[in-house]
Amino acid sequence: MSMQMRTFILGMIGVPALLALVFLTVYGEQAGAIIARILPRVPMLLTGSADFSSLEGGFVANILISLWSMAIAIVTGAMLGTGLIARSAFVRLPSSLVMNLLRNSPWLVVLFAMLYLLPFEIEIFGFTVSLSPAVKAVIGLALPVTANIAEIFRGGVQAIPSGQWESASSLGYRRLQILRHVVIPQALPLMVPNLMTMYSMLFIGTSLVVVTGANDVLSVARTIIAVDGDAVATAIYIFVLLLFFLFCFPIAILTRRLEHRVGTSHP
Amino acid sequence: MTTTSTTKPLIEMRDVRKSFGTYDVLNGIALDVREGGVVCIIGPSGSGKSTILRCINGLIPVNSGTIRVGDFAVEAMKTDRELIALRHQVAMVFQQYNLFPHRTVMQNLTMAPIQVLKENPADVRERALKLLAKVRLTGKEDAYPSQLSGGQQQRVAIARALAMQPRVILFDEVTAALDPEMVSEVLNVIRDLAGEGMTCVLVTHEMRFAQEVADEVFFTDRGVIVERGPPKQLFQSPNDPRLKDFLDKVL
Amino acid sequence: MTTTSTTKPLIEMRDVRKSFGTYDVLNGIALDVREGGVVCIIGPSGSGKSTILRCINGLIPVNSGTIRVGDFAVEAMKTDRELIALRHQVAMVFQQYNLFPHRTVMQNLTMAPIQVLKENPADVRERALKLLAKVRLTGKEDAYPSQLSGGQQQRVAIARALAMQPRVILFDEVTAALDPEMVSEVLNVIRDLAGEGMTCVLVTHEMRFAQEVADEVFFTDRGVIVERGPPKQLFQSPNDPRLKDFLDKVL
Amino acid sequence: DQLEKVKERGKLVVGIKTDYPPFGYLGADGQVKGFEIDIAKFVAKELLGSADAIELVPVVASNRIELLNAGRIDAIFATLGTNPDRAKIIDFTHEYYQMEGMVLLTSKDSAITAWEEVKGKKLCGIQGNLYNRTLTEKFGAETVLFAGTAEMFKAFQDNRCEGIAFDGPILNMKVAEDGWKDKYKIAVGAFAFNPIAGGVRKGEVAFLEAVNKAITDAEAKGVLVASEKTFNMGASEYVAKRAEEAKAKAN
Amino acid sequence: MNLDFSWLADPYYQYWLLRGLGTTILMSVLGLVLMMVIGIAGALIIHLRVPVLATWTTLFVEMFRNTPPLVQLFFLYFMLSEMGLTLTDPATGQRIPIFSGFTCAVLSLGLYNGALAIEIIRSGLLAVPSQTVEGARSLGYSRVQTFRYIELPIGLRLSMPAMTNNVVSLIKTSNQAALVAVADIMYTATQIMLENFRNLEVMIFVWVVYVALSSLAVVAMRYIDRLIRIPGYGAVA
Ligand SMILES: Nc1ncnc2c1ncn2[C@@H]1O[C@H](COP(=O)(O)OP(=O)(O)OP(=O)(O)O)[C@@H](O)[C@H]1O
Ligand SMILES: Nc1ncnc2c1ncn2[C@@H]1O[C@H](COP(=O)(O)OP(=O)(O)OP(=O)(O)O)[C@@H](O)[C@H]1O
Ligand SMILES: [Mg+2]
Ligand SMILES: [Mg+2]
Repeated sequence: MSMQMRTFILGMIGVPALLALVFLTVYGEQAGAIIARILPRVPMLLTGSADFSSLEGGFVANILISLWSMAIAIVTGAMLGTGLIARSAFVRLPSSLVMNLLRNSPWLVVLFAMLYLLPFEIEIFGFTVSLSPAVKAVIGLALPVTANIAEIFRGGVQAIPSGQWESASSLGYRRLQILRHVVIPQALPLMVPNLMTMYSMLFIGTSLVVVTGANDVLSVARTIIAVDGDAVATAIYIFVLLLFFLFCFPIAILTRRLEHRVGTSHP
Repeated sequence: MTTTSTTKPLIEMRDVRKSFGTYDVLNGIALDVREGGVVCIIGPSGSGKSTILRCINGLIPVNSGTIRVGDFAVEAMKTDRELIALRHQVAMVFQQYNLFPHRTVMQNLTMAPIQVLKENPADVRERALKLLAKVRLTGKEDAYPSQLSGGQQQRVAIARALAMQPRVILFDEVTAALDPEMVSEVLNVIRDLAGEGMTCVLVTHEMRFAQEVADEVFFTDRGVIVERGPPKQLFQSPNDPRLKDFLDKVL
Repeated sequence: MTTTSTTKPLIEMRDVRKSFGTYDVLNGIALDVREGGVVCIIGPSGSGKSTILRCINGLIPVNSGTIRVGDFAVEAMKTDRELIALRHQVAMVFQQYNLFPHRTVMQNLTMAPIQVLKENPADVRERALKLLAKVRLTGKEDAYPSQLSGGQQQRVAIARALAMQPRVILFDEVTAALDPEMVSEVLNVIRDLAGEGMTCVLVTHEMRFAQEVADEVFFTDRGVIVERGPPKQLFQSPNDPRLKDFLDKVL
Repeated sequence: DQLEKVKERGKLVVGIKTDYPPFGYLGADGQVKGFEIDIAKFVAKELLGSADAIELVPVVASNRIELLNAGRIDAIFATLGTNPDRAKIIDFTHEYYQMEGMVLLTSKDSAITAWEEVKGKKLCGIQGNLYNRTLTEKFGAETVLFAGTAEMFKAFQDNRCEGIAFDGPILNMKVAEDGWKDKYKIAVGAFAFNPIAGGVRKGEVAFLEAVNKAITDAEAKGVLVASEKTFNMGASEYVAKRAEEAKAKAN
Repeated sequence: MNLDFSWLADPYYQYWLLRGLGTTILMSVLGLVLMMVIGIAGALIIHLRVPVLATWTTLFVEMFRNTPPLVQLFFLYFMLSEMGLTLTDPATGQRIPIFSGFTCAVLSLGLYNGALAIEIIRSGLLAVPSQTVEGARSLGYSRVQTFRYIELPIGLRLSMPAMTNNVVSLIKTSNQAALVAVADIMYTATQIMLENFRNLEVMIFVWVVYVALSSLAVVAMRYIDRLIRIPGYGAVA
């Protein structure tokens, strides 16, 4: 059995067991009653609706927001990253400035800023697009992640030995052609684990979108605690921890497997 | 200085100087290679041998002097388009092979002609197969570089350079990274090429090989060509004390 | 088989077998080296030469067979403490030098004697200075490995091994990664050591050097020692066809 | 303008609280209810003819003004206290409730009887309450402020602070709960009253007028008095008085 | 858009902001110390495969790095007392939670970023060339000695770039502490914002503060990196 497989099984059993232990320590004999109380709230936490009727809130919202942010950030990050390795200082320096500013901004602050800076709706080509809190959350998270992805992109490209650039130039390739045909295909496998780690961090960061008024799992959890009383608070937080863990941990393991695979060469 | 050939040389370097920052690497290099000629450059490590080849290929710009390859004035080239035309004529093979690890042997050979020279893929493939036969690697078309031995990889690199149908090939210590047993495989391929009349410029530490195939040998030290001549003469009766010293150590 | 020495050998391997997973690397190696002897191991790449040295030094455990070094039964060693005692007697020098990049030359030499053997720092320093003089690197005490040429680094590595005051030194292709000019610097140091009576086991591709310094040469192929004997005999009248083939390619 | 837009849309979008019983909270059945929800629904009925022509958007203190000004919501009914600073940014509707701005909840055995005695004591509260500054500046208390009421109550129960200084209605309701009744008391009454009003975007005169008319109607029809009863808020003089006045005006 | 920063002139706000800044810095520094201690100890335990402890450390790492630090913080702040971790307040004689909001914030930063640090240091250790390790072993270094003298010093240097990111991440994450009433700069800003509604201006101010703090940290890390850099070794950065 591989090292990662062992860790995977250990984590998938051990961490939920640990959380269960905490749950039992806190509630003791009332554990059963508490479970009965929060069970009806589970659909709410997962989907934001009491009966799974819509899929716009709760944990589903965290997933959707993270996927959209990631999709946007990969595109913008690759563009910014190309700027970071540009030969011309006129492109490189501003890119690097933007990258550093975005990377050093706390996500919470960027999310707040989105809330205040972005209008509620914008007109593009005559269409009115409404910027719901979820959309603002997507943009707010995509911004700092863009900076991180740009760095990953730059790192990946620079990890390719200079001999590849040299030999491709001596075969007559131009700079962008080298990037496209020679360097990026090789850098991509190196970048994938980092991108996945980034996605994991982004997903964990979706717990902050509560500030934009998006109806994510943590907002729902706090509402429920306010209504149902703080007796259920521990149980709800444990449940939220478990949700995040069950989503992020398999990604982390997969990432590590890929990292090991990247160590070996093609094919 | 004397030139061994009487026709107009294919490659001609005159008073070429190059520095990296404050460090002078080439201090006035003069060198010529006739069409079909085979010349070797020898010299201690750091004396500028690789830099000479890089300059001929336009990979690095020079500070002063002229470099002519065929009708190209390399030192004056600025745009990508000019350089690509040059590199169509001047191929280079590196010590570390620098094959594209994410592509098969066949793709390594065909990529540049198709993507850079926009040649017809079918023609390129056909030519590539012939070249693989020439470097004795028929059957390895679909292997990846990592699945080949060092000697095999270096032969693929030579075939890749040939696939561009160049007039000159520059070899930079192509056997230095190889296990001793594999060296001869690669040298055999170069020997064949030289025999067929391909213009070759070799940087090498294989003195016996240089003696056997080269028309002329150049000895560089600290960025200048200290001595030049036919290999026999250079190796058996060196004039310059530095060359004597170098040959003592290496032979 | 014959042994060139009549005294009890310092190193003795008997029927040593080793596999990595299902791949058998050593298939019954027998080898002996007398105190003060200099033996060379030659053979094609992948034939198990490095593995033999690693086994002698206890860096990897063997599957079966016995390895004796002095009074140590290496194959039976388990604990770190036993292995450390062994490595005090058997030093090893690697192809890639393996110096500690974060320490100066002087620290590279003194670290192990002070930290492992708990010797007096002042004594160790003094010894280290002598050793640096011996490998002709006086004045480089405060340089970092990356600031030295390959040949210099390799000589530091040899000095570092000597600083442990071992009875045997194992050299694993110590010149393979070096530029040709630097090879002789390193070989000179080894030649001196051999001349002073240090027991040396060398894996090398430098046949001429092997011929010059070795008492005995072992030829390995596919995990067995195919032929052994004094260098003259082995090189000039090889019996085994595989050895003949190998010598054809290399010499 | 805004009024026409709402009518055209056929739906009133209102920002309400969902974690603030009795004003707006999530019931056990998953439905949002509360004093302000009743007002919002009544306004929808007046404007659009149906109490269901409404979209309730959960807001928190920190984002409600932004959502309003960004156009996400048409009006705020979310325990919005009037004050001159805020009036520069939005327009307030008629006031419909008088919030006891800050009462002090402590354990039964606490000796505190007046605001002047909280000097140097830790008091839990909510970030952004207008009177927090008075507490520290004037009475010298040390505030421990949370983002939500749940955290505030929990921290107090854990004895992280000696009392809770917060809006009257919510504390009155809390102290009547089982588990709180026998342990805690309202130790000090309000030092200020804060009128609560709805909020709309600045300059939407027609819309503001329509909403104001609806609020007055609601008061006249006794909706608010009934609502106070439904949500156990205790019958306040203020709401009763406003109802009387509205009725008088209507007649 | 006309920005109004006149609120910055309010001496009361100035006092708050300065105090908040002090709290943020202190919290970050203590968090960093804890993070490094956890990172090195954890990496040592996992790298040397210490029996039993290694398993627990792995669980710890996986749990903390795969869940939101915000929820972890809530958990530490509110739930530890539920689990019976309380002490008696000498002043009032009441049972109070053992950790104050500030302590919880420092702990949560140390734990979350420490879990990340373990991973970072571990990959730094794995990046130490196996030949260098072999060189040490052949000189008679024991496993622990090899770790102490060779792998850790080189591995830590190799992990500097990733560690710089982690340090910046810690500083940025510290603003979550406001949610458990730690009066850091974010907390102060929230209060100011809700009083004067100058949301954008206050946000800009806070943003500048964090960018300045992060940049300072990056510069400091670069400086340390330069101090301990192995001359000419690898294009690490
Ligand atoms: N891009 C560069 N920047 C700075 N210095 C360089 C650069 N390229 C080469 N040099 C320096 O120029 C000198 C000559 O380099 P060059 O590679 O031409 O030597 P060489 O004769 O090929 O040596 P070798 O036999 O080791 O390959 C060396 O000292 C090298 O360090
Ligand atoms: N740790 C290992 N795991 C698996 N296979 C190994 C390992 N170490 C060595 N081998 C394999 O064992 C064989 C012999 O290796 P060894 O390094 O001893 O050969 P060698 O004779 O020293 O070759 P070279 O001249 O290339 O150094 C090789 O095929 C190698 O791939
Ligand atoms: Mg060179
Ligand atoms: Mg070997």
